[in-house]
Amino acid sequence: MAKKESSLKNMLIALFSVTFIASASLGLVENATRGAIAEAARIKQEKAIKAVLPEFDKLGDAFMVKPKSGPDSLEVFPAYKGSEVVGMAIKTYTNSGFSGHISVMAGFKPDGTISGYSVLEHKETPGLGTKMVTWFRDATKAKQNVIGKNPGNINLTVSKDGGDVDAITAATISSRAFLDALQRAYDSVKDIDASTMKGGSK
Amino acid sequence: MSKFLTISPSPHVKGEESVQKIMLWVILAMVPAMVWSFVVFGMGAIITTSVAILSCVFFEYAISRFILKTENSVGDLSAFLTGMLLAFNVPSSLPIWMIIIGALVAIGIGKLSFGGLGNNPFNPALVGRVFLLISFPVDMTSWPVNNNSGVDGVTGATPLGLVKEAISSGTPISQLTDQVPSNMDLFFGNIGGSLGEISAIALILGALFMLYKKVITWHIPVSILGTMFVFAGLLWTVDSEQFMNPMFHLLTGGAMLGALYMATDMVTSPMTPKGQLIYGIGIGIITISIRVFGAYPEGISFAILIMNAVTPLLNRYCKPKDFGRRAK
Amino acid sequence: MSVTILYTIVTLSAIGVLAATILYLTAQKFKVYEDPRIDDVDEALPGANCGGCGYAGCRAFAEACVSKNELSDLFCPVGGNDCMTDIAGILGLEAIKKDPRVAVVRCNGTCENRPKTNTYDGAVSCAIASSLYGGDTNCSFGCLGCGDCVEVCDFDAIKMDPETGLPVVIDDKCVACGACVDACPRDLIELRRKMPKDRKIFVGCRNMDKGAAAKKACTVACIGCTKCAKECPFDAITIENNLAFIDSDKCKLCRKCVVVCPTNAIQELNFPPRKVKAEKPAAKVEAKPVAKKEKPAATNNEESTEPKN
Amino acid sequence: MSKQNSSLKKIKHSGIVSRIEGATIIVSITNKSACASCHANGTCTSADKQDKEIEVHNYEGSVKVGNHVEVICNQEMGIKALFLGYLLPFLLVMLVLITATIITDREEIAGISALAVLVPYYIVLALLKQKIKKSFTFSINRVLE
Amino acid sequence: MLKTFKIGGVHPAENKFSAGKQIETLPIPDMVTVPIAQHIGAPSTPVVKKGDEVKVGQLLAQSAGFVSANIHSPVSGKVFKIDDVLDSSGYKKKAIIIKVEGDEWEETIDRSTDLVKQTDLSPKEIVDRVAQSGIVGLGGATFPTHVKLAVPQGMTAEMLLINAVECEPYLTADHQLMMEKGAEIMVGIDLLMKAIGVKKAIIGIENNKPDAIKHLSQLAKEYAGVEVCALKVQYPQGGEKQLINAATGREVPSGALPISVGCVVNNVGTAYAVYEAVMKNKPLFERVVTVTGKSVSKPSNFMARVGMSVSQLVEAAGGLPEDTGKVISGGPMMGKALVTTDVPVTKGTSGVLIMREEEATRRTMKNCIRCAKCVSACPMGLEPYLLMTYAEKKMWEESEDSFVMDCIECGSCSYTCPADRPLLDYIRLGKGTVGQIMRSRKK
Amino acid sequence: MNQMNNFTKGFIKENPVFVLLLGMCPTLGVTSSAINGLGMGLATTFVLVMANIVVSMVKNFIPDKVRIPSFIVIIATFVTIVELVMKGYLPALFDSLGLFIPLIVVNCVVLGRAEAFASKNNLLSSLIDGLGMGLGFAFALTLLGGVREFLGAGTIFNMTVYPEKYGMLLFILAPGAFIALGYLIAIINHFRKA
Amino acid sequence: MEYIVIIIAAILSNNIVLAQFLGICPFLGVSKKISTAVGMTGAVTFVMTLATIVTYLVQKFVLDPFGLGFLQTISFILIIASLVQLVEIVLKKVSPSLYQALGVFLPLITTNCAILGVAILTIQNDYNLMEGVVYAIASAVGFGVALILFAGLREHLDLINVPKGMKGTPVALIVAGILAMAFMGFAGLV
Ligand SMILES: Cc1cc2nc3c(=O)[nH]c(=O)nc-3n(C[C@H](O)[C@H](O)[C@H](O)COP(=O)(O)O)c2cc1C
Ligand SMILES: Cc1cc2nc3c(=O)[nH]c(=O)nc-3n(C[C@H](O)[C@H](O)[C@H](O)COP(=O)(O)O)c2cc1C
Ligand SMILES: Cc1cc2nc3c(=O)[nH]c(=O)nc-3n(C[C@H](O)[C@H](O)[C@H](O)COP(=O)(O)O)c2cc1C
Ligand SMILES: Cc1cc2nc3c(=O)[nH]c(=O)nc-3n(C[C@H](O)[C@H](O)[C@H](O)CO)c2cc1C
Ligand code: SF4
Ligand code: SF4
Ligand code: SF4
Ligand code: SF4
Ligand code: FES
Repeated sequence: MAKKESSLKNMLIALFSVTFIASASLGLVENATRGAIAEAARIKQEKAIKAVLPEFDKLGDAFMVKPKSGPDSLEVFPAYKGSEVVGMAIKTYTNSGFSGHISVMAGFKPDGTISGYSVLEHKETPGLGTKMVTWFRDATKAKQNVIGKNPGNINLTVSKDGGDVDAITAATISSRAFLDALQRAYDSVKDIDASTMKGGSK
Repeated sequence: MSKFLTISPSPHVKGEESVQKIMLWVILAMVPAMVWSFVVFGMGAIITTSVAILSCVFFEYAISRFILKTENSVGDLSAFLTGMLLAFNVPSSLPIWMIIIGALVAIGIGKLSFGGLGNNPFNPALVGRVFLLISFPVDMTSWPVNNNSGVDGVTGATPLGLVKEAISSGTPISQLTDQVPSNMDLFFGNIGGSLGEISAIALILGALFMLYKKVITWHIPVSILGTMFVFAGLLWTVDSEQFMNPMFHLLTGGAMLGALYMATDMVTSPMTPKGQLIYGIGIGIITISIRVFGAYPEGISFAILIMNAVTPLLNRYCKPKDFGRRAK
Repeated sequence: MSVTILYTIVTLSAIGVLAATILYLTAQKFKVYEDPRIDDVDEALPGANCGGCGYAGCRAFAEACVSKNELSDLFCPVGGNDCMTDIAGILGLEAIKKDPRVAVVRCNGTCENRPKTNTYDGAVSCAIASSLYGGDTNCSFGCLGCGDCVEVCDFDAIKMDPETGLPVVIDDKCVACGACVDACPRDLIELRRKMPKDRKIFVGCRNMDKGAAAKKACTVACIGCTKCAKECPFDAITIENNLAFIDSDKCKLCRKCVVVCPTNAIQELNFPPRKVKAEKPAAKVEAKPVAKKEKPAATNNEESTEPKN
Repeated sequence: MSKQNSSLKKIKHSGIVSRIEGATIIVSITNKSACASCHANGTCTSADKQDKEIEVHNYEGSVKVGNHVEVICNQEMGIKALFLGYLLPFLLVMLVLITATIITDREEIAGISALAVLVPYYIVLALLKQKIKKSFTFSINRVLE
Repeated sequence: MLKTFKIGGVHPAENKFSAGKQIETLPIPDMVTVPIAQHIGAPSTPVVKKGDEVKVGQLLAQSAGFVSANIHSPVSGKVFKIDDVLDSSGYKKKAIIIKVEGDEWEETIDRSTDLVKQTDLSPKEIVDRVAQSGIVGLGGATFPTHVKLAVPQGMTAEMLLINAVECEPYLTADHQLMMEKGAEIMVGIDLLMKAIGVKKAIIGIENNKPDAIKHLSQLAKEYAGVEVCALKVQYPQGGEKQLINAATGREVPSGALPISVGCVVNNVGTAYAVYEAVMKNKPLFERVVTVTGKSVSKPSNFMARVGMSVSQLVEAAGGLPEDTGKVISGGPMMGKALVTTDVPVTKGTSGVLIMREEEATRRTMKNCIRCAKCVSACPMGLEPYLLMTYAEKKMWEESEDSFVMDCIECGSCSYTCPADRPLLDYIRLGKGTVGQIMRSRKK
Repeated sequence: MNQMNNFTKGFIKENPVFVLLLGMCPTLGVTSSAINGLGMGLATTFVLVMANIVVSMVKNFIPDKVRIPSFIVIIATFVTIVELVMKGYLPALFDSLGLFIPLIVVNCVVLGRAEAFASKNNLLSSLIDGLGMGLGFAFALTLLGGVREFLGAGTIFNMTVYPEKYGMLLFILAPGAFIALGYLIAIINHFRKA
Repeated sequence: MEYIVIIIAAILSNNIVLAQFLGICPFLGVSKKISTAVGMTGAVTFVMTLATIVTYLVQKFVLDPFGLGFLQTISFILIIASLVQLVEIVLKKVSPSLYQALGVFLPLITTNCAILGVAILTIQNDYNLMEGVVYAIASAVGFGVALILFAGLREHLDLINVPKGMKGTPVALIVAGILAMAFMGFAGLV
C-alpha cells in the first residue's frame, strides 16, 4: 500500500484518528483497571491495618485527628470486635528521617500499648534505615522491641538520647525519626476515649 | 671513547627530584603519626597499617601486571603511600577483609582505572575510604577506645561524633564540657578516631618536614584550615550553644590529616596557587557544612573528593601568572 | 460508557491535536530532510572513521557521496573498490575504480646495513628526533625507528620489527589510509599499487646524498647510478637527487632492475626464490646485505599469509 | 582574569556554504539536539537534527557554494544570546510568577500570567530585530575544504 | 634583596670549573672548516672558490639578505674545497674548507693590544662596520647584530642592556672575557650606545661573579650612563626577556621584540667583538670557548678560531675522557648534543661540555603527577605539562591558544620535572608545528 | 532479513544498554535489584513490542510529517496502559519502579525502534525486532540489577548467597549503579572485540 | 525555609543526575565542553521552569477536576515536546539572528527524562506551584552543577592515557560514580 502523502487533510485525519483511538483505548483500560487499582490500594491499607492490630472483625469509619505537633492530620482507623473497640490503627508520619518523609501505620490497644506497626513509605538507605521495618518488633531483643510497650510508661526515644529503645546500629537518625512517628501517633490518640466510640454506630 | 655518543635534545641536566623521592618524603613525614597510632591503638593499628600497605602494593602490582598488562609502577612508592593513608583513615579495629576491599577499591577503581599514578582525578585513598564508609557504616564508625593499655573491643565515639549526637538530640554544648576532650588532648592525640588522625602535633610535624622538602606548599593547608576556622568561628559567635568552637573543629576528626596530607595530593589538586586557594576554601566550607548541618559527623573526605572534581575546572580557569601577555 | 471515557477522549484529543500540530509545524519548518540514502551509504561503508577518504568520518563521507551526486573524486580506501561499487549501486552512479594500494616502507637500514654512530636518548618520537638531528646513523634520510607510523595506524597494520628496528607493513591489514605517510617525518612511506600475491618491487632507500656518501652511510643505499633505469623495459624508473624511484603504476614486476642494482637497494618482496640463487643458500649468509634484505621479506610473507589460512 | 585561553572565547561550528547573496554568505549548519551528541543517534531519532542558516557578512576570503567552512563567533556573543534567549525571559517569568502569587494568591492566575508575559517579551524582541541583528555577527574562521 | 625576573626559574648546580682560567690562544690547525650557516637567517653566499688563496680576515662568504651575516676567513691558506659537512646541527650543511698555510693577516687589521677609546664615527658608520665584520650575537642565538642595532621605524631605544649573566652552568667564557678585556668591553658598550643612540646602559651580571661585578663597576665609573646591575643567581636570567625584566622590571609583550619596551640586549662577547671590529678593524673570526666537564682533566677557556675542530679544543683541555657519554656544544641547559667531536667551532660556540656516561642518559619518563613544578619553573608563565600533552595528542590549536609560541626553550621545565618527562622535546615539536600552521595561515 | 538474527542482535551485538547506551536513566535508576531490573525490562519490552506492532501496522496511514507526534502518542498510550495495569495488579513492583515507568515514554530505545525499524518493516519483523531489543534491554537490566544486588546485599533475586553483613552497600546506592555499569560495559567491550 | 530545603535537596543531597538518575543521556552526551555545559544549564533552567508551570496547571486545572490523573504521562509528554518546539519556532520568528547565535552555541534541548521527570515529581511531591517552580529551578541547577563538573573531568580524561578497555563510556561512568559517591556526603544536609 502506498504511503499517504503529507497533505494537510491527511495529516489532520491521521493525527486525529491516532489520538482518538489512543484516548478511547486509554479510557477503556482505565475503566477496566479502576476497580483493580482501588482494590489494590484498599488491600494494601487493610493489610497494613491487619498487621498492626490484634484480631478484629470490622473496621469503623476512619476519622482525622490533629496531632500535637506537625502540620498534617493523622488518619485513625478504629477496629472492633463485636461492638468493642479492640484497637486503633493510626497512619502517622515523620519528616525527620534520614531522607525525609517516613509514613508508618501504628496500632494501639485501647490501653495505649503498641500492638504493632508497619512502615508504609520511606526513602531510607537500604541496609541501614530500612532495617526499621523489622528492627523494632524483634521480640527476642527486649531493648529494641516496641511491641507491647506503652509510650505512656516508657521513654520512647533512643537510648543514646536517654530513652528506653535501642537504635538501629548506625542508623540512629532513622530510629529517632521512627520513634518520633510513633510518639506522634500516641500523642494524638491517647486522649480519645475508646469506650465512647461504640461499635457498629453505623 | 668506547661507545657512541648520546644525543638528546636539551636540557642535558636534570634536577634531583624524582617521583619516588617525593613519595618517600611524604611517607617519612607520616611516620610520627604512625608511631603515635601504634602507641595508642597497639596491635590493631600495626595490623591495619601493614595489611593496608601490603594489599595496596599487591593490587597495584597484580592489576597492572595481569589485567592492564603495563609495566608495574610499584617502585614509585605511591601505592605504598596510598595504603598508608588508607590505613590512617580507618578505625584500627576494622576487619582485615574490609581493609583489603578498601585497598582494592582505592587502587583498582580509584587509580588504575584511569591509567595509574598521575591520571586519577580523585584521591585514591579517599575513594577507598568513602567506599568503605558508605558500604560498611557500622564498622567504619566503631572506634576503639583510646586507652593506652591496648585493650581491644571497647568502642567509643569520636569527639565529633559525640558532639553531633548531643546537638542533634538537643543537648546544649555547655553541658558537654566534661565529655569533650580538652584542646590539649586533641592536640596531642589523646582521643579516639581513625588511626592516623588523632594526633595533630605529629601530623603538623610531618607537614613541616614536607614544606621544608618543598613537597607541598602552604596554600592548600592554610586555606583549608583558615576557612574552617573562620566559618566555624562565625557560627560559634552566632550561637555557642549550637556550634562548637573553631579550635575544636581544627583539631578533631580528619581536619589535620585531610588538609595536610590528603588535600595536598598533587595529582588531584589544582596546579596554580590561585586554584589551590579556591580549592582549599571550597574544602573548608564543605567540610564545616557537612559537619554542622549534614548527617555525617565528619565531612572532610567528601569535601576533598568534591573539590577533586572541581580541580579540572580550576586548572582550566586559574592560569599561572603570565609574562608579557596581560595587555592582550 | 462512563463519563470519564468521554472526558478522556475530549481532553486527550484536544491536547493531542494541539500538540501534534505544533510538533508537526516545527517538524515542517526545521527538520532537515535527511536523504535516506545517506543511511544506506553509511551502512555500506566500513565504519572505520579513519579519515582516509579526506572527510571527517564515514558519515561525512556518506553525506558527501549523496550530496555530490557523482563519485569521481570520492574514494574510500578502506572499503576499496567493492565498497565503492556498492555505493554506486545505492546511488545509481558510476564508481571509479582505483587500484588498491598498500603502504611500503622505503628504508632498509637495518643494523647491519647501516651502522649506528650514536645513541638517541630523546623523547620517543620520530618527529622530535628528526627535528633534532640526522638520526643515529650516518644516513640522515633513513628510518628513525621511533615508530610514529606505528602509533598512528588505526588498523594495527604496521609493526616495529624489533630485530631490524624498521617498521613492517602487514599487507592484509593495511587499508592504505595514508595516516602513516603523513606521520613519517622522513617521507619514507609510500602508498604503492597492490600487486598480485602482495608482490612488490621498490627502491628501499630515500638517501639523496651523493653515491659515495650514501654508500658509506648504508650498504644498501641507492647511489643513483642509473643502471636500473636503463635496464627497465617499461620506463618505470626515474632518477632524481641521486635517487631512483619506481613508479608502481608502470612497474610490471619483471625483476630485471633488482639484478642490476650494485647495492641491492631495490627490494623484491613475496617472490618465489630465484632459481640461480636458490642453489647456493650458503652464499646468502655470507653476503650480508642480501641475506638481511631478504629478512623483512620473510617476516612480511609470514604475516601476510597467516590470516589467509 | 588577565590571561585566558582564546579558544575559550571562541565558539566554532562547521557548516556548508549554501548560498552566496552578494556580500552575504549563507552557511548552513546542522544543529544537533542534546541527544545527538550521543553516539547512538543513528538508532534514536528523538535526536533531532535541524538545519540552521547563518549569515556571514564581510568575509574577505573566497568561498564557493558547497565549501565546508568553520564559522566562529566569540563566547560573549554566545553568552549574550543565552541571556536574551533563555535567561531574561526566565527571569521575567519568575518575576511575574512571584508578584502574581503575592497579589492574587491564585495559582492559575499566577501561572497563566507568568506564561503570558512571554508574549510581550517576544514582541519586544521582534521589534528589536534589527538592533539585535547587529550584535550577533559571525565570521568564517577557515575553509576546511 | 637582589633583583631577578618575576616568575619561574631554576637553579641548577653551577659547576663553573673553568672559572678564573686564563684565556689561552690555541695553535692554528692544518685545516679549518667554515660553515656558511653560522647565524640565524639566510646562509651566506660564498665569494671564494676552490683553490683560492685567502688571508686571515678576508671575506669568505657574503651576507645573503637582510637577516644574514658576512663570514671571514679565520686562517690564511688555500680553499681546499666547498662541500657538505656534518655540523653541530647534526645535519650536513655546506662549508668552506681551507688548508692552512702560515698565519698571514689582512693589513687593515690592527693587531696591537693598545686600548683605543676615541672615535668620531657616526652611528651609521658604526653599524656598517659591525655589519661588514660579520658580527652576530655571541650570547648563543647568533642573531646578526647589525640588524638589532638598526632600530625599526616608529620605535625608540631607551637603553642598552648588556647580557653578562652567563646563567648556563659550567660556562665561563663571558666571565673570563670580562675579567681580561673589561676595558675593551666598556668601549664596545660605548660604541653600541652610540650606534642605537641611547644614554643609558645596564650590565646585568649574576651574583656568582662578584669579581666581575667589582671589576666592571670600577671601569664603569668612567662612562656616564653605564651601570652594573648585580642579579640573583637564577636560570634563565640570560634570556633577554628575563634579563630585561630583572634589570628594569619591564615585560616584553608576548610575540614582541625587546625594542618594544625600549631595550636592546647584547651579550658582553658581542660588545667586545664590536670593539674589535670598529676600533681595530678586525672581523669576527675568533671567540672565547669554554671547554669543561666533570671528567675533563683541564677545564679551560680558549680563544678559538672559527672552523677549528671541536676535537682540537678537547685535546687541548686534556683529551676526551674514557667514560664520555655526551659532548655538548654550549651549556647543559640550552646546548646541542654533538654526534661527533669532528665538527667545527662556529661563531655561536660558547662552550664544549663533556658529560660522563652516567650523567648523559635520561631516566625513563613516567606519568605526569601534576606536581606543577614545571609550571612554577617556567619563566614565561606557561603550563609545560599541558603543552607537552597537546603536542603528544597533536592538539595544535590548543597549543597555540596556550601560547606555545611564547616558550623560550630554556628547558627549566624538563630540568625540574620529577617524573622525568621530556617536556621541552615535545614543546619544541609543538612550537615548530604551530609556527608552521601560523605561517601558512598568513599566506 | 534473517528473523533469528533480528531477534538475537539485541542481546549483545546491538544491546541497547551495553553497546548503544540508550535509556540510561532507567538502567541506572531501577537496577538496585535483579527483580526490579527484570520488571522494568519486561515493562519496556511490552511497550516496545506493542508500539512496534502498532507502528508497523499503521505506518502506511501516517503521513511522514506527522510520524513522530503520532508515534509519541502511540507509545505514551502503551506506557499508560502498563502503568494502569501494574498499579492494579502489581502494586509492589510499581512502587519500587516508581517514576521510571512513565519515563519509558522518553526512552530512546522505544522511539528509536519505532522510527528506525517498525516504520520501515513488516509486522512480523517489527514484532521480532521489538521483542529482541526489549529482551536485550531486560537482559541488561537484570544483569546489572543482579550484579548490584549480589555485591551489595549478597543476594540474587532475593536468594541469599552470602551473609548480608559482607555486602558492599554502596553497590545498591546511586554511585554503585554508575560504577557497576562502567565495569560491565568495559568487560562486555572486551569480549565483544575479542 | 521550605524553599531552602527544596533547593539544597535538589542541588546537593538529592541531585537530579547523581542521585535520581534523571537526564543521564545529556549528562553523558553534552558534557564534552565546559562552555556548552554552562549554556545547557541556562537553557534547561528556562525550559524546565516553563514545562513545570504548564504541566502543573494542566494537572491541577484540567486533569484533576475531571478525574483524569491517569492521562498524566501522555499529556505531559505531548505538552513538553510541543512547548520545547514552540519556544524554538517563536524565537526563530521573532529574532532570527538571536536564534542563529544560539544555534551555534548550544545543541537543541529535547524532551528528556529530566524535564518530564521533574514535571511528574512536582505533582507526586504535592508541591504547590511556587514550590514546584523552585524545585524545577533547583533541579536544573543541580543538573548544571553535575554537568559542569563532569565536563571538566571529561576534559581531563581526554588528556590522559586511559587504559584501552576503559576508554570512553566506562571511565566516564566510573567518574560519575565517584562523583555521586562524593555527593553522598551531603546526605542529611537539609
Ligand atoms: C550511604 C549512607 C546512608 C545512610 N543512611 C542512613 C539511614 O538511612 N538512616 C540512618 O539513620 N543513618 C544513615 N546513615 C548513617 C548516618 O549518616 C550516620 O552515620 C549515623 O546516623 C551515625 O549514627 P549512629 O552510628 O550513632 O547510628 C547513612 C550513612 C551512609 C553512609
Ligand atoms: C634560556 C636562555 C638563556 C640565555 N642565556 C644567556 C646567557 O647566559 N648569556 C647571554 O649572553 N645570552 C643568553 N641568552 C641569549 C639572550 O637571550 C640574547 O639572545 C642575547 O643576550 C642577545 O645578545 P647577543 O645578540 O649579543 O647574543 C639566553 C637565551 C635564552 C633563551
Ligand atoms: C625575524 C627577527 C627579527 C628581529 N628583529 C630584531 C630587531 O629589529 N631588533 C632587535 O633588537 N632584535 C631583533 N631580533 C632579535 C631578537 O630580539 C633576539 O635577540 C634574537 O632572536 C635572539 O635572542 P635570544 O638569544 O634571547 O633567543 C629579531 C629576531 C628575529 C627572529
Ligand atoms: C603531598 C602528597 C599527598 C598525597 N596524598 C595522597 C592521598 O591522600 N591519597 C593517596 O591515595 N595518595 C596520596 N599521595 C600519593 C599519590 O599522589 C597518589 O597515590 C596518586 O593520587 C595516585 O595517582 C600523595 C602524594 C603526595 C606527594
Ligand atoms: S599502514 Fe599506513 S596506510 Fe596502511 S592502514 Fe596503517 S596507517 Fe594506513
Ligand atoms: S618509517 Fe618514518 S615514522 Fe616510521 S619509524 Fe621510520 S622514521 Fe618513524
Ligand atoms: S622551555 Fe618553554 S615551557 Fe619550558 S620552562 Fe622554558 S619557557 Fe617554559
Ligand atoms: S613537573 Fe613533570 S610531573 Fe610535575 S606537573 Fe610538570 S610535567 Fe607533570
Ligand atoms: S534515558 Fe534519561 S535522559 Fe536519556
